[in-house]
Amino acid sequence: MVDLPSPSRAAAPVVRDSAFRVRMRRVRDLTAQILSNPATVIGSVIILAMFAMAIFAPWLTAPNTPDPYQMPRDWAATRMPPGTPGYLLGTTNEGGDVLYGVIWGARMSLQLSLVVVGSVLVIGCIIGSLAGFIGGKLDEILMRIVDVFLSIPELIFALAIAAVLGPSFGNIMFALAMVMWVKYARIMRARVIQIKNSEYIDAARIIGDSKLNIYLRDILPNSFTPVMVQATLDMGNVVLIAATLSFIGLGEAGIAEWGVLVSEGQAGIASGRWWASTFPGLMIFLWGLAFNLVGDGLRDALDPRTESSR
Amino acid sequence: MLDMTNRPSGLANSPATIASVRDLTVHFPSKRGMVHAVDRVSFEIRDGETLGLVGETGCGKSVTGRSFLQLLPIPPGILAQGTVTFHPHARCGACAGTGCDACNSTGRRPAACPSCTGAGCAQCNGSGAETVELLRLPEDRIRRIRGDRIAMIFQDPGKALNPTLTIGDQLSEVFLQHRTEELLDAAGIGPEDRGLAARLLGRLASQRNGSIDNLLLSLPPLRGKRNLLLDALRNNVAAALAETQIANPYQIIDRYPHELSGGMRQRVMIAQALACNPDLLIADEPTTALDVTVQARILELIKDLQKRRQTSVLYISHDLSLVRRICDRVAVMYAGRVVEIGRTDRIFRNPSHPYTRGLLHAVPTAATKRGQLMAIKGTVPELVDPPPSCRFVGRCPHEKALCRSKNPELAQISDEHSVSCFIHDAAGAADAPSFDEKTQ
Amino acid sequence: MQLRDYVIRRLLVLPFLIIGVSMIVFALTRVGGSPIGIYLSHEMTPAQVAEIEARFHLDKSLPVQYFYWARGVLQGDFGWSGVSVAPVAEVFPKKLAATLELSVASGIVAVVMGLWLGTYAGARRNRPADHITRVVAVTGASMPNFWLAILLLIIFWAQLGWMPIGRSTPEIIALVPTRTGLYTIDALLAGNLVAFGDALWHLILPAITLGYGATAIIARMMRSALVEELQLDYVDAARAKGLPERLVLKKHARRNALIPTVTVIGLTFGFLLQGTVSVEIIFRWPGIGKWMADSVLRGDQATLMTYVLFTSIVFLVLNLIVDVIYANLDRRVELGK
Amino acid sequence: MIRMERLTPFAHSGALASAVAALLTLGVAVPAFAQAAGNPGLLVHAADDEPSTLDPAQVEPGEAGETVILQVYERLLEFAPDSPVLVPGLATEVPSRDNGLISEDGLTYTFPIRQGVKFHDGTDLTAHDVKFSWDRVMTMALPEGNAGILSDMVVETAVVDDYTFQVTLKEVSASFLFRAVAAMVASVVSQDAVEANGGVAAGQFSEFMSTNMVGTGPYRFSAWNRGENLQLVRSDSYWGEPAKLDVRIEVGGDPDVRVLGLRAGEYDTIETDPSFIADLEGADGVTIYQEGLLLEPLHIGFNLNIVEGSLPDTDTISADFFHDRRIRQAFNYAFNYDGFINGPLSGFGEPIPHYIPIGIFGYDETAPVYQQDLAKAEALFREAGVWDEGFEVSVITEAGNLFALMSLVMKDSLEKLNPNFRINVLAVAESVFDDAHASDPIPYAMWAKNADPAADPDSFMQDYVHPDGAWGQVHGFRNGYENADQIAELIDAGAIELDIEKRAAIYADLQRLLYEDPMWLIGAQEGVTLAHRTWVQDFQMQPLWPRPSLKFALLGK
Repeated sequence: MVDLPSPSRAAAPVVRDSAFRVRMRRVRDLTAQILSNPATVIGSVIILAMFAMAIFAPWLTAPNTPDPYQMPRDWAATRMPPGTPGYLLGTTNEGGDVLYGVIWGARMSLQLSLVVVGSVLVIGCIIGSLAGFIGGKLDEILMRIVDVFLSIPELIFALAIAAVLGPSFGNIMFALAMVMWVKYARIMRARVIQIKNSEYIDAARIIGDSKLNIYLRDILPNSFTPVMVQATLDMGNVVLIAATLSFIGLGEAGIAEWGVLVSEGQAGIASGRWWASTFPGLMIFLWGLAFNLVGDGLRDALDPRTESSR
Repeated sequence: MLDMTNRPSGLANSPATIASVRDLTVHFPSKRGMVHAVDRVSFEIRDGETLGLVGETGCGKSVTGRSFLQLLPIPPGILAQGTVTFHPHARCGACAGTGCDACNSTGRRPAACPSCTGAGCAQCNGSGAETVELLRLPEDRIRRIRGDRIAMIFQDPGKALNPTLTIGDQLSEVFLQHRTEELLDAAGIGPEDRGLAARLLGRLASQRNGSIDNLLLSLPPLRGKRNLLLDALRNNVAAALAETQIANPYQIIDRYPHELSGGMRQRVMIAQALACNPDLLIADEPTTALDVTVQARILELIKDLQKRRQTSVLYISHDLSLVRRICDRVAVMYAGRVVEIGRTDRIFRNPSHPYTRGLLHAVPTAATKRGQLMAIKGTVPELVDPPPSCRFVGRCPHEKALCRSKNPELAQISDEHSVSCFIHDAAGAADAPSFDEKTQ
Repeated sequence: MQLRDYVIRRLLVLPFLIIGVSMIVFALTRVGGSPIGIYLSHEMTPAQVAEIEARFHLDKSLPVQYFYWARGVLQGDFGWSGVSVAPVAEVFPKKLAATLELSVASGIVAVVMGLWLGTYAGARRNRPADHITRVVAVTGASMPNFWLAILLLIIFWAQLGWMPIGRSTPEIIALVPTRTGLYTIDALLAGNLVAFGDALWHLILPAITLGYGATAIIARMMRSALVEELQLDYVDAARAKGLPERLVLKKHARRNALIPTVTVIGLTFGFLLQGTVSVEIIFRWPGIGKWMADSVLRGDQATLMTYVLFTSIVFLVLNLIVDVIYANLDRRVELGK
Repeated sequence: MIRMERLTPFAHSGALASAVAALLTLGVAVPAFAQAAGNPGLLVHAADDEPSTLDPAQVEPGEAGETVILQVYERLLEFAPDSPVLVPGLATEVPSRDNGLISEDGLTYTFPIRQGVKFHDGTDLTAHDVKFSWDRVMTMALPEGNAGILSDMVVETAVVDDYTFQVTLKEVSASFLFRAVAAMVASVVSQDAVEANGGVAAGQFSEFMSTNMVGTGPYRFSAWNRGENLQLVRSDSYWGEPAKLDVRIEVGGDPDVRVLGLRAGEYDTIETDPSFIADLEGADGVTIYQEGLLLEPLHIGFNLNIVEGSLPDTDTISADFFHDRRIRQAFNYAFNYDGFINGPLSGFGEPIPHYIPIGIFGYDETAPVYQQDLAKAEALFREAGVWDEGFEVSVITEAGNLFALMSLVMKDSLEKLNPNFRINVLAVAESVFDDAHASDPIPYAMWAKNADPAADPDSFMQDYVHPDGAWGQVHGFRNGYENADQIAELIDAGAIELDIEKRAAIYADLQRLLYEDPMWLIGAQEGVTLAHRTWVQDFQMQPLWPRPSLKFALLGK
């Protein structure tokens, strides 16, 4: 322990009126702290690039008609190596343009991770915070359900669900959401209970705030930190798990999704056709890496115990 | 003025100081610049005295205290300049450690300088006592001083004790590090022995034993000796605990820290610190984390042990009343600097730095009337690349332009009392501040 | 709460959790349709289909089917594996031994490497070694293991020809009597060093692939736990006692940093078990992971159910073990909270 | 030879590997390893699938078990190594009218049984075993097996004497010898072995027979490590030309792993799609065998028997969509045949007429074959009135194989033709597909797969064309054929016409009729392709043998 001088300790006491300002300042500090970590910056840059690629996909490559999420297949130009005119990154076994897959795959991955993480965030937070806040029987029942869900390994569970539903991109999203919400419910519940028992909630209670008010104004806004870190990490993880499911054979045939492309392209690696799965594989790796880097940075920044920025 | 009455015979010019800090400066890099956490701090600790180091959180007193044991957080910290010298003691030659007049019944006296064997030479500044530069001592040598010659008591015994080791395990380590030969002796192994048993037990007695050693030592031929050694160790630990008036020390040995009360834990810390009868004890806010009633008892204990052993103590605290009760002298630190130092009675009777005055006014006493407790206005300044000025600028009720442009040096204002303030040392400046004149 | 009481309470809850899991999985697999597909061929008449349906009680209601299944399980009958064309209970132990050997081997790789890397990096915080370790850790966490498996396979098997695939050389392992089902152990028991070397040689690549991700997780946890521990007072207190840095690290900081890491290690075994699915597919390791993948693709529900049930039980028991070890290591933990 | 040095790295893996290995094996194993290298007597074959059973009575046509059954059991008649010509097997002669072994009425077949043939358990083969084997299949009548092919035709089996076996048919059949006698289901098993191990029970599969084999073939079944390999060893008591190599069939690897393994020399022969074969061209020490065509046309079925509301929600077509001949024709004109053959099939395939594959009796090379003609397709779709509004339809197929690719080609073909056409390719798990494929009526409008191989045109006609045949009923061909009765009559006539020229003429007519009125979209007839190490000698393949179309006994090294 170093007794470093810290002027902020003597800052004006936090009062309710300035909650917004305090929060804004916290966000600002956090951003500054995150940006001071080169790994996090690299991660953020990759994420921005991926998002840009996803958003501007229709302008980067002409969308396939009628379905832009299908690989555009030129059956007369299968297995072209990278650098072939018109096919910068080569073509797949089916004559699909690998570059197209890489770009539109980013769009699919963005869609996948936003939909899955977004929905589990909402479901998990609602269930977890209610269980934690209300407690009692509801908590007991919900947590037993969560326990059961958590005792099935994540990938295996998702695999089973996706397998039962049949290979499609939507089913993979659904399976992932089914599996992942419990984690959020549990994290959220723990956090809510922790906050519920903190002094300032006691204070709010003594002041006579209504339960709903306490829940909405004091507990919820202050409980998101751990789930947000988890969500950031999971933005990467879902793409990884989805790719694994696709690899095992649950992907939708012919779509421009990285996992499917790796799965379909891996066969060619042995024959020297490394490009069809290398590029999409690299994208999966980068995507996961970026969110891991940022998630780690975020965790370090938010968790006062590991002040790794110093 | 140095007190020469305790001067041990045999040394040419025995110092009355056991350690002294000179111009200690420690910086910490931050995003906005260099934080001057400790800024040219100088003071000395006299043999056998208790020096109080007071100041508020973040003033650099802990960093200063830690510098004695090379426990400064470097990196990220940077030791910009300064020295910490230390004169270790050795067993008294006259009485072989049993205690005599020559060593003031402590059984120990300053160790002779190795280069002049006490005659006095350039190495020891003519003092004849061994002089060690603590800040630049190599790892293996500082290690032999830590816990043996200089020990430290930490602020929170709950944090400073390893939660997963028993009290006995943790206390044993001190003996294993510094009393290896005595332990081996108890097991019947002399310093000349070189056999397998001696080697294995030697490793055990200095914490260099591996799992194979443990296995071999648990087998019959070596087991007996090992047990003798472990028994001696256990007795040493229990004796150290008993010193701190812990009841049933043999039971405490097998307990884990969390099973003990805060006061008990601090007693364990003290026992650990005093186990090897150190010459200097750094007590870093040893009672802050404790209940008030326990505080008093721990304080008494430290005082008592200090009296009995004549150990010098650097007592770091933010609590002026505590310091007043226990210390012979007091150094007041503010924002990385010593602003006032002197005999306790003088400082408290005649606080001569505006900051010390402010502090004393901020302490409630029985005489303080309701509403009269004064707070010092403003906040501690940021110590990032500070300009040359008095650090109390901005909070000082008496500040003048001089204070903002120049750095006041610590200067003696009376016997055993030094202050760094232009009120006392204006050096002929025209606009010298004065206690009589309030600026705001 | 007493450790023993806690364990007993947890053990009492265990069956209910297992039943819960089995019901979820059972319901789930049946939602996707009848498992009959695996038993059908293209030329069957409706009467023949009905006959098969009756043979497997598939004409009954869902709860009744679950009852038949659960009764069978209690009697040691896990159903008929359509993929293996044999009773599940008969194939399972053999496949399990293969997976166990692989996951234990990769677990050893991961624990040894992870702890070492984590300690090394944590003790050298913010120095180059630390940064490199963090890169290894974060790539390990982001690298799809099927991807790594393919890359290793191409380099070390197809291109360099240094490493084999599969689990053993059949001609060599045939000489070793099966005792445990773990080829390395069996070979050692038989004193057949050639077979041992062969089994080990086959084990290396898949174990490394599988262990890499787990190594990353463990190293990351170990590093941050160690960094955290090293900031605590007791570390300085240990130094103040005069302990050499080596002992401060080994006896104090690392020991305590291991406590949270042990939790992660326990859960990592579950992670390894999951990872076996794709690694086994690629390295042709005849374990339950590959079996599971085949079953999923071919709709073999009996195998799927058994697998999910088994892994869930492993997960639950591992969690329990981890908690108990944790409580044993860290005396401060209050169980049941 | 088996490349042991590949499996055991010490021989040529370089110093590093050796050093590591030496450490690992404590320095003891190295010399032993070096000695163990090389195993010239073994053929390692990497198979696509693992058998689900080894029992001829239980095995499904085309299933991986047939690969093993072909090697270990024998049948009365066999196909020649490289053509669909029948040669004597356990029977010493191929029955014909000319040699008098087929009765005048064409109903009774007599098979003289080879003498001196021993089963692998040492017992002698007699006509009793043959009768037992045939009767066993028909008694068990396992739904997953192919018993119907015998029981549909056979009235009676009889042992005339120890070495003469006789079969009586229900009605005259031109294809009995090809379809039934040479089929895997008619393999001859040991009566003693079966009876000693559970015997025969109707409707019950035999546990013993599904995992054990006691046959008469050149190979003896030795071991089956599930998920890993099957091992066959040469039979030393074989009556014919003995096999040259022992065989290990590696199962369960991914296609790319097999390709890698072949390149690395770890495998001698591998089963692959044509799409992988192209990758192996030019590979060192690898020879690609590419002759002839598989007798299993790749086709997409049109369902004319759709139950209202049973289709996937996304489908917009009406239940009678495929009743319209013009739509079926339009699909046939729209399909990108060249793309499919040059892409997924890597050029190993041919477009063929409806519905007789090249190489089968009755194939007429002058018969019209569909070519992609987008103008005609558009015209026909316009005529049928679906062009402007468009439609959406799902095609179900197994994931990850040629059928899925064929479906994708169809999807692309139609969607390129008119963006209002949407084809959803449902590439599903094998069991899900099988489930759907085996339902009647099928809850999908289209599905993609291949035909079961057969050596006689009648098999194809009965199964895939006849309005009252297997698929004719399921798919409701009568709802679509312009003249269903005419087609039915022609097929029935062809089935019993023993005059070769007349029979050929019947099938030639049918091919023209079916071109006008197609019930399938035939993507292509897939080429026979197989890759093997160049050191494998005497390589021969047979388009009719079940995959891998290899008789290991013929191969040397």
